[in-house]
Amino acid sequence: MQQLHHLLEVDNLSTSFFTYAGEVRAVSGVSFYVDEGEALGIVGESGCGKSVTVQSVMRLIPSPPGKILSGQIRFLGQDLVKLPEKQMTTIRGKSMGMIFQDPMTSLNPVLTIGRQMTEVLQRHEGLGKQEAMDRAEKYLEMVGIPNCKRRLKQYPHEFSGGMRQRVMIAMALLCNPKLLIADEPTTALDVTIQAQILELMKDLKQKINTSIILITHDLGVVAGLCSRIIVMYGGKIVESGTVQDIYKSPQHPYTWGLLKSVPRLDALSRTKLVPIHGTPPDLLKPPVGCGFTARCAHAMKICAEQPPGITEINPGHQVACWLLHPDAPKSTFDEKGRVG
Amino acid sequence: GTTPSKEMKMSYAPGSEPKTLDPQMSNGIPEMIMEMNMFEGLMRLDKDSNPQNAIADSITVSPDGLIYTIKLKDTKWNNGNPVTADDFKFAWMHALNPEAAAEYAYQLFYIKNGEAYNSKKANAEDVGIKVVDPKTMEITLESPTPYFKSLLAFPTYYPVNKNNVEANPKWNLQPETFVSNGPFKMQSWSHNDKLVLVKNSNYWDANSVKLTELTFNLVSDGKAALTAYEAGQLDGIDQTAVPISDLDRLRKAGSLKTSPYLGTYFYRFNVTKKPLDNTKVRQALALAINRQALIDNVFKAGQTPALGYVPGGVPDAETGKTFREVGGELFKEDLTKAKQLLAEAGYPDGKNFPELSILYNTNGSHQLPAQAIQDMWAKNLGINVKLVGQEWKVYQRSQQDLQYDISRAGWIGDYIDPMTFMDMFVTQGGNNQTGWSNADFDKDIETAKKSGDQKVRMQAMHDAEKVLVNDMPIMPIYYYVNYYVLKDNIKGLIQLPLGFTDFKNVTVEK
Amino acid sequence: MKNEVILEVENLVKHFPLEEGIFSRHHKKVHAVNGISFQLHQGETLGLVGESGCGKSTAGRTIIRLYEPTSGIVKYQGKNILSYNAKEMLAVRRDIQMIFQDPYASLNPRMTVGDIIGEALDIHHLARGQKRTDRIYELLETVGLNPEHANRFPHEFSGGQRQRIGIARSLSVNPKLIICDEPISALDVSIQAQIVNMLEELQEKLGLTYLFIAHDLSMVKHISHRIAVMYLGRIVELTDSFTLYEKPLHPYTQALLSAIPIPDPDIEAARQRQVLKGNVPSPIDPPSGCYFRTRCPKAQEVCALSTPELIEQGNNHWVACHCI
Amino acid sequence: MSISVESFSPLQQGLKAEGINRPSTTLWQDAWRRFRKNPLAMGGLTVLALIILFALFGPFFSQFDYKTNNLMATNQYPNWIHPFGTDELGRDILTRSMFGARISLLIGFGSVAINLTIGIFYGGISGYKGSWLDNFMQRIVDIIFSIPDLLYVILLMVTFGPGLRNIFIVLGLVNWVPMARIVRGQILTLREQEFVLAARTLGADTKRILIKHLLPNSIGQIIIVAALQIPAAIFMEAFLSFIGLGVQAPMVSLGSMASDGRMNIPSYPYSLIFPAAMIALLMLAFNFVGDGLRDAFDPKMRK
Amino acid sequence: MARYLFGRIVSALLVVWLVVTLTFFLMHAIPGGPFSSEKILPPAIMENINQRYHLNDPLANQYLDYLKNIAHFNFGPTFRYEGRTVNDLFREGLPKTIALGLVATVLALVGGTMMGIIAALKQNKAPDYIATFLATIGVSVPSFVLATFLQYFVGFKTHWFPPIGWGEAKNLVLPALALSAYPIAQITRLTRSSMLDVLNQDYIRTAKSKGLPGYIIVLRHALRNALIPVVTFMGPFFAYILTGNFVVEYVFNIPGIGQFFVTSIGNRDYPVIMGTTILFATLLVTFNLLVDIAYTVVDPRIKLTGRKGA
Ligand SMILES: Nc1ncnc2c1ncn2[C@@H]1O[C@H](COP(=O)(O)OP(=O)(O)OP(=O)(O)O)[C@@H](O)[C@H]1O
Ligand SMILES: Nc1ncnc2c1ncn2[C@@H]1O[C@H](COP(=O)(O)OP(=O)(O)OP(=O)(O)O)[C@@H](O)[C@H]1O
Ligand SMILES: [Mg+2]
Ligand SMILES: [Mg+2]
Repeated sequence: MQQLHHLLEVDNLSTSFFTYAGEVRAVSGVSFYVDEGEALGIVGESGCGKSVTVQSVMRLIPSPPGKILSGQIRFLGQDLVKLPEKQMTTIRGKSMGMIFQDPMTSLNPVLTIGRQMTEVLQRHEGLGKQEAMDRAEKYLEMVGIPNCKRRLKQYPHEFSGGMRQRVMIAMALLCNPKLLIADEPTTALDVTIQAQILELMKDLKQKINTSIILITHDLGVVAGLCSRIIVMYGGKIVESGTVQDIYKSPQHPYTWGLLKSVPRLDALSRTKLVPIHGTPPDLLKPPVGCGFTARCAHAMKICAEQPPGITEINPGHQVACWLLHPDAPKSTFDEKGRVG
Repeated sequence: GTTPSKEMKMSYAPGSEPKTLDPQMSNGIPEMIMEMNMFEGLMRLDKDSNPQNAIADSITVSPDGLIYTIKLKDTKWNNGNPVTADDFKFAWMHALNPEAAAEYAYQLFYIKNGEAYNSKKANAEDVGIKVVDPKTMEITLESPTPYFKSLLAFPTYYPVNKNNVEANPKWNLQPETFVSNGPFKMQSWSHNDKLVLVKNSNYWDANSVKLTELTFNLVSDGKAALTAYEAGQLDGIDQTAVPISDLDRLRKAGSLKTSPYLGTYFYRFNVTKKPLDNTKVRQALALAINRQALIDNVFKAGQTPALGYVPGGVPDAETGKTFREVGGELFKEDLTKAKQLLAEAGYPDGKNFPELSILYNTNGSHQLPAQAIQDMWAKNLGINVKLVGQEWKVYQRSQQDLQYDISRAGWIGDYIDPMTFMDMFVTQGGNNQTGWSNADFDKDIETAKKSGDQKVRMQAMHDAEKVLVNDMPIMPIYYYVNYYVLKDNIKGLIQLPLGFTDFKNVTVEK
Repeated sequence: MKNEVILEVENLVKHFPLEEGIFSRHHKKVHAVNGISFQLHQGETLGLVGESGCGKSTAGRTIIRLYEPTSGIVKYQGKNILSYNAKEMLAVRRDIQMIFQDPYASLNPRMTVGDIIGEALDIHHLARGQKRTDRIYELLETVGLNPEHANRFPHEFSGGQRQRIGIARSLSVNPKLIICDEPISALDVSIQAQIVNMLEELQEKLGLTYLFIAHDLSMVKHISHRIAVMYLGRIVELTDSFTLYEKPLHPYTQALLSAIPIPDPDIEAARQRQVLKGNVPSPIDPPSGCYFRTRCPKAQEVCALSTPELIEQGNNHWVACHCI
Repeated sequence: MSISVESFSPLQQGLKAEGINRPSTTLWQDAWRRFRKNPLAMGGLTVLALIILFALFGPFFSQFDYKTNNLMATNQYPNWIHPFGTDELGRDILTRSMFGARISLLIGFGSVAINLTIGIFYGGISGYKGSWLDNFMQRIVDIIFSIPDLLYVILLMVTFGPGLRNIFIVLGLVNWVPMARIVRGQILTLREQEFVLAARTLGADTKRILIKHLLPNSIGQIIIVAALQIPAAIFMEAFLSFIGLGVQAPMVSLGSMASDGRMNIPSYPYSLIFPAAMIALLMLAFNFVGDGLRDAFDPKMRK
Repeated sequence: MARYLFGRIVSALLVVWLVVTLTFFLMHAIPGGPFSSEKILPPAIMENINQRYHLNDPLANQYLDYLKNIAHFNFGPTFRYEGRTVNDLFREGLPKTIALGLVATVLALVGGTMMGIIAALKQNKAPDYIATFLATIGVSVPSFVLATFLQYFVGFKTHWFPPIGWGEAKNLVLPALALSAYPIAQITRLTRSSMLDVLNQDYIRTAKSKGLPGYIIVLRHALRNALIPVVTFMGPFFAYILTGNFVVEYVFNIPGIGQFFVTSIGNRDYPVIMGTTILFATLLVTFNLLVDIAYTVVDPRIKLTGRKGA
């Protein structure tokens, strides 16, 4: 079963935004863990709460309007939810690094790359200016940026998108963090550049053995890098398990949808795609039962009435779906998935 | 010399930055106030405006009144040079020199060939100024001018130090080269800010001068000047700068002072325009306003209602009486008569009266009185007029071109004689600006100008004034008073009816 | 099953002048499209893929004369429409339509959905009054929307719904050819299939021809009969979709294919990825010769010297590469 | 807890026509909704409405008018009959403030109407036509922009002479430049928007595109700029009054009242304070409304 | 860069030339000449004056002469102040105007940005409300009213500062306050909103994720970006400081050149009108150029090559 001490353990996390229109329940009751040296993938469509989840972990939720309502985030033996901001700053950047989705806006346009990199080292490792520069140079080289000495003196706008994302990665890794969180690091990039970044991350993972949380909405991206996957929908986790579990025997209709609604490059014939109809639930007024009910081809009465409990199919493979209730009619990925 | 223990200083706001302090080139009241205290002419006006010998030691006038022989006292410029007849001639010829283009050159046109030289019709040698010896000069006039002695006190007639001016063409711009012969000399001049004068120990009458330092604060905004006065930054403000709205309060506080002033405030009618070409209309308008109410509520400085044209303060032929006292009131305010006149002119109760407009200049407080008069005409005669405010220069142009119906005006005397008011209304006179022309009036003025006999002159001018006021090309409103604020501990300040302020005899009490 | 050619593009070039100050004389240009040629057959779908900025949209827009081309010919039903005047063009506009990429920017936020769909009916005087309303309802139903929504404003709809409104708008004139400019790339994965399926159904039902522009090769492969791969304003490979996947000839196509992740851990683990170095060069001053040579693993000297022509390499498989 | 088997029967749900989550609102309603949530903006709007009512209808309830003198009641301190006091001609300052506000508002709205017209035309043509024409027109705008406007307002006012009509003209002539810039910028970005391209593929002509697509979408920005230009014009008229080039007496504007009142501050402070307070209130109101509009129309806020 | 500067200078000269031309003809279109006065001068004297100042020459000649003179930085004699030249007036007045402008600028920049930053950091808390309130007051009261209030209530009533005058440091306080109130307000508002904007940017989140303490994030990461819009405001700001001088110098009787502009129009002192207009236009054009250069310092993304952004 579970290890006793995970690197990161999130327990029943709920985060909401209190906006003019009302409370947006971006994340409700999410629990997961990350072990040392492991890569965890979080997938789900836009707005399902992936970013909010990891930003809660980093305590980067803009507040107001955001607020962590409940839950525990245990990291290196501390509960981050209760940690004062001051101590939190000693964890961020040092033990946890983060990469964001849009490399174009994530670097400060008016500071040189060198300055932005060295300030992390000066803050957390107390390095001198020159030492910090040397270290920054070393890391830039590691992420495959040529001419790093000169590059350190340049501003972000002098870099292409892919390069900036490399800089972001280098910057997040500078203090050898235990955990690297990558929030859709390749979404804004072209496929060829995405391939470069993914290769780099794979490479780094082997080299420096950090744990990684990789967020994406493209199931393909995580398949090669991660060992476990979490599927989120409407602010909740609907299914989690190893890559094999998720890709080979998915149990939740939403996961089926994700897999069936995109064509595979290696598909041998033109099979019709299976779309997921409708739109994701409005997190301002989350539905009572299962969030997916309205879009689910297998929806049952109970789905609209009560949220499903978690069923553990086999160790580590958990699903929140009424279909797995013993009384429910049996539907499986292959046969049902194909029907509209 | 004064001992430091008896230092007397004061500051005064005469108005804005002077255009120049070259006496021959200046033409505005503020600069003349400054010059009057730094220079001394042949004559100086005493507190009753009578000319007294100053640099002149004696003056003899030929029986025909045309030749003035003047002996000079032994006096010095503040640089130690003696003041000579040459200095006077040099200064006056400069004023008349067409190339210098002095605006007040006409003040010297009484001198023979002065006008001709200025308009390049005669040579410099022809001008009737002769230096007999360094201390004697002989002046020939064009025609007898009984008030010539008082003219000699006017700034245009001040001398300048010839040697100094020739050595420093820009002599009047900085204290180092500013050589003067009056009670005070220039100490420093910070433009638009302040002009500091100190006592001139080389002044011939230095013993009567008690003030050791006189600062002129050059403030263009009257509001600011008054605030500074009330905050104790200033000891006095000249009338051009005292805001009307504060008069009541200042009077109550006792700091407002008044003195006679040689000026009349009036409205011009454009007699070339219907219906103002009708004398009855003009009379009706003039009779239908309440001058006293205007003075009490709008002008506020205790001016006198003008029921004639020439203001008080100008002596008549009979000694001891003023021209105004002899002339008396020439019309009466009379509402019934005004209505009747208007009806006779074809506008009973103001019916069908075309909408005229009152033109005024926007700088200065002319808008309020215009509004009050507008309101009086509306209430009393049932006629509507509009107001047109124009920026100063535009307003002047409109007046000259007769591009107006009714226009606000004022006239300040240049010298102390009725003529300074009267001759402007001769046919085609440059300052007439009403389109009005009257042969009788012209003849009377002609008579007065030709004669050297005060009796004849005054009579002719009284006749002329009657013609003018009866015909009403202008509507007199009030005679000016000079009002200013001054701290009570300042004594001996002389406010002359021509608008000049003399600090020569000022003392400051502790 | 060779249908007749409906659209023929020959050597189409579009350069954008770079705006500079009034004092600089040398006007630089963006070489957005640099001489592309292809044919479209009645009823087929031609996919146009390539990385961002390679000129796909420009090509599409130039074809329907949203941009005036720098040079080249676009023949629609055999006639060069680039020489048409405004009036003649108006007729062509009924036959060639376009679907846009951004479902948020492509609908006028100040118009109701009904007016957006009905605009073409007004312009071409196709229907009025009740008929117009009926037609709008019909179109809404065709794209799976509720006719009652005709009076709503675009921002009330979700991305997928908006995209369908855009489709309804282009269908309103009964076009024969639709240029789809990345109609799905701004949508969520789960929504993309809705649109793709709908486009396929419409093609079947109405016999439409598509020029389908996208950067997602797997989706293009799914929907297209033939695929043209673009790189920096040029077509580098053009063939039918299965051949392209099975037997890519151009090194760029090969790299592109290998870069696409496949949602299967076993395949991913076994895959030997061929990662391209560096970035796409700037279209302002592209490299000489073959544009791809700066990133090409097989580049030779000749690649810098001359531009490779698009040459047929066996059955309808066109490639522009010196190294084959 | 046991669950009945019943519960596991399939849920009948229609999948054909899709629902909409969002409430039906036009963009205006949407902006208005956001505007209403902004207390400062609403406060500004209320004050503005009150001032407009005060200016338009106030005089009907006043027994005084703004120009009739009453020399029996000059310079009265505020009292029950004259809540704001009277001026040096005995006129009721409250009534004059109403008229003054009327004229000031007229100047604000009038001059903005003029610069709006010029600005939309100029900016519209420049932005839509583009290329050399745009370049040329922008050069002109740049040049006018780099001349301090106050300098030109003064020179032009002296040339044209004071008066309400000339104030309109001059302020309109000077202030159209920022408006034209905004309009051009809007048109320039909108012109490349996909919905405009879509209209062009459908065959819409220039006129239709301008009227149906470009202008309606620029309206928000135009309104925001106009809302901020109105108080600027009122301000500028006050400045002109200060240097004697404002409206012609007996007509009053708040600016001319304040400028006259300035002279009275030690003796009759109320004659400055009331009109100045009215101006300030008007400015505040317009500024809050303008800021509120900016937030309400701001595309960043919408999702 | 050099090429860009050259281009900018050429177009700046073009602007100045246009200003000269426009002002010249506009000014001559204004009715009334420099030497008309209430008392009409005899025609001969008028003639002398016109000759002395070349006022009777054809307008085109006057224009060309003028252009020639200003090419040598000679703005001619003033018509009003006998014997003095426009250059003299500038020499005396400009240092004072600049001193006042400088104090006001510093006040506005420092005060405005500080208030803006504090307001943004304490959004929707008391300091924010206070700063916003002050800022709104600043844009709501006409400068002549504010100057009068300051002069009367602060200068006169409290005797803290002299109501008028020049020369001592304390003389500068009230005028500088009156002059800078509006820009302080504008800069406060600008800084506040751009600071709020910047604080929501991704790179601020990045900085936080690096574990930097709050003050470094604000000072190093947010401030400089937040100041970019403030730099944009500098052009209009300088224009305001220049023209705002008219009022403030008048009310506080400061012997700078701001006063001259208004009075010279009244006096039809053509050379002074021209001189001040050209001076102001030149200063403004120069400031705008400097502002554009300042951009590149604040924002490395902007290169001085093309035109600045749309
Ligand atoms: N600052 C905020 N204020 C209000 N609501 C917010 C805020 N940030 C996020 N949300 C809401 O929280 C929900 C989850 O957002 P989140 O950013 O975690 O989605 P995501 O899964 O990361 O999506 P994407 O793939 O688009 O990045 C969304 O419904 C979003 O609207
Ligand atoms: N109107 C324009 N003016 C100037 N340059 C343009 C214009 N439109 C496009 N470009 C440039 O032309 C090149 C090709 O752009 P285009 O939009 O056609 O690419 P794309 O392949 O559609 O990219 P994407 O996948 O991002 O949509 C780009 O470098 C772009 O910057
Ligand atoms: Mg996200
Ligand atoms: Mg595109």
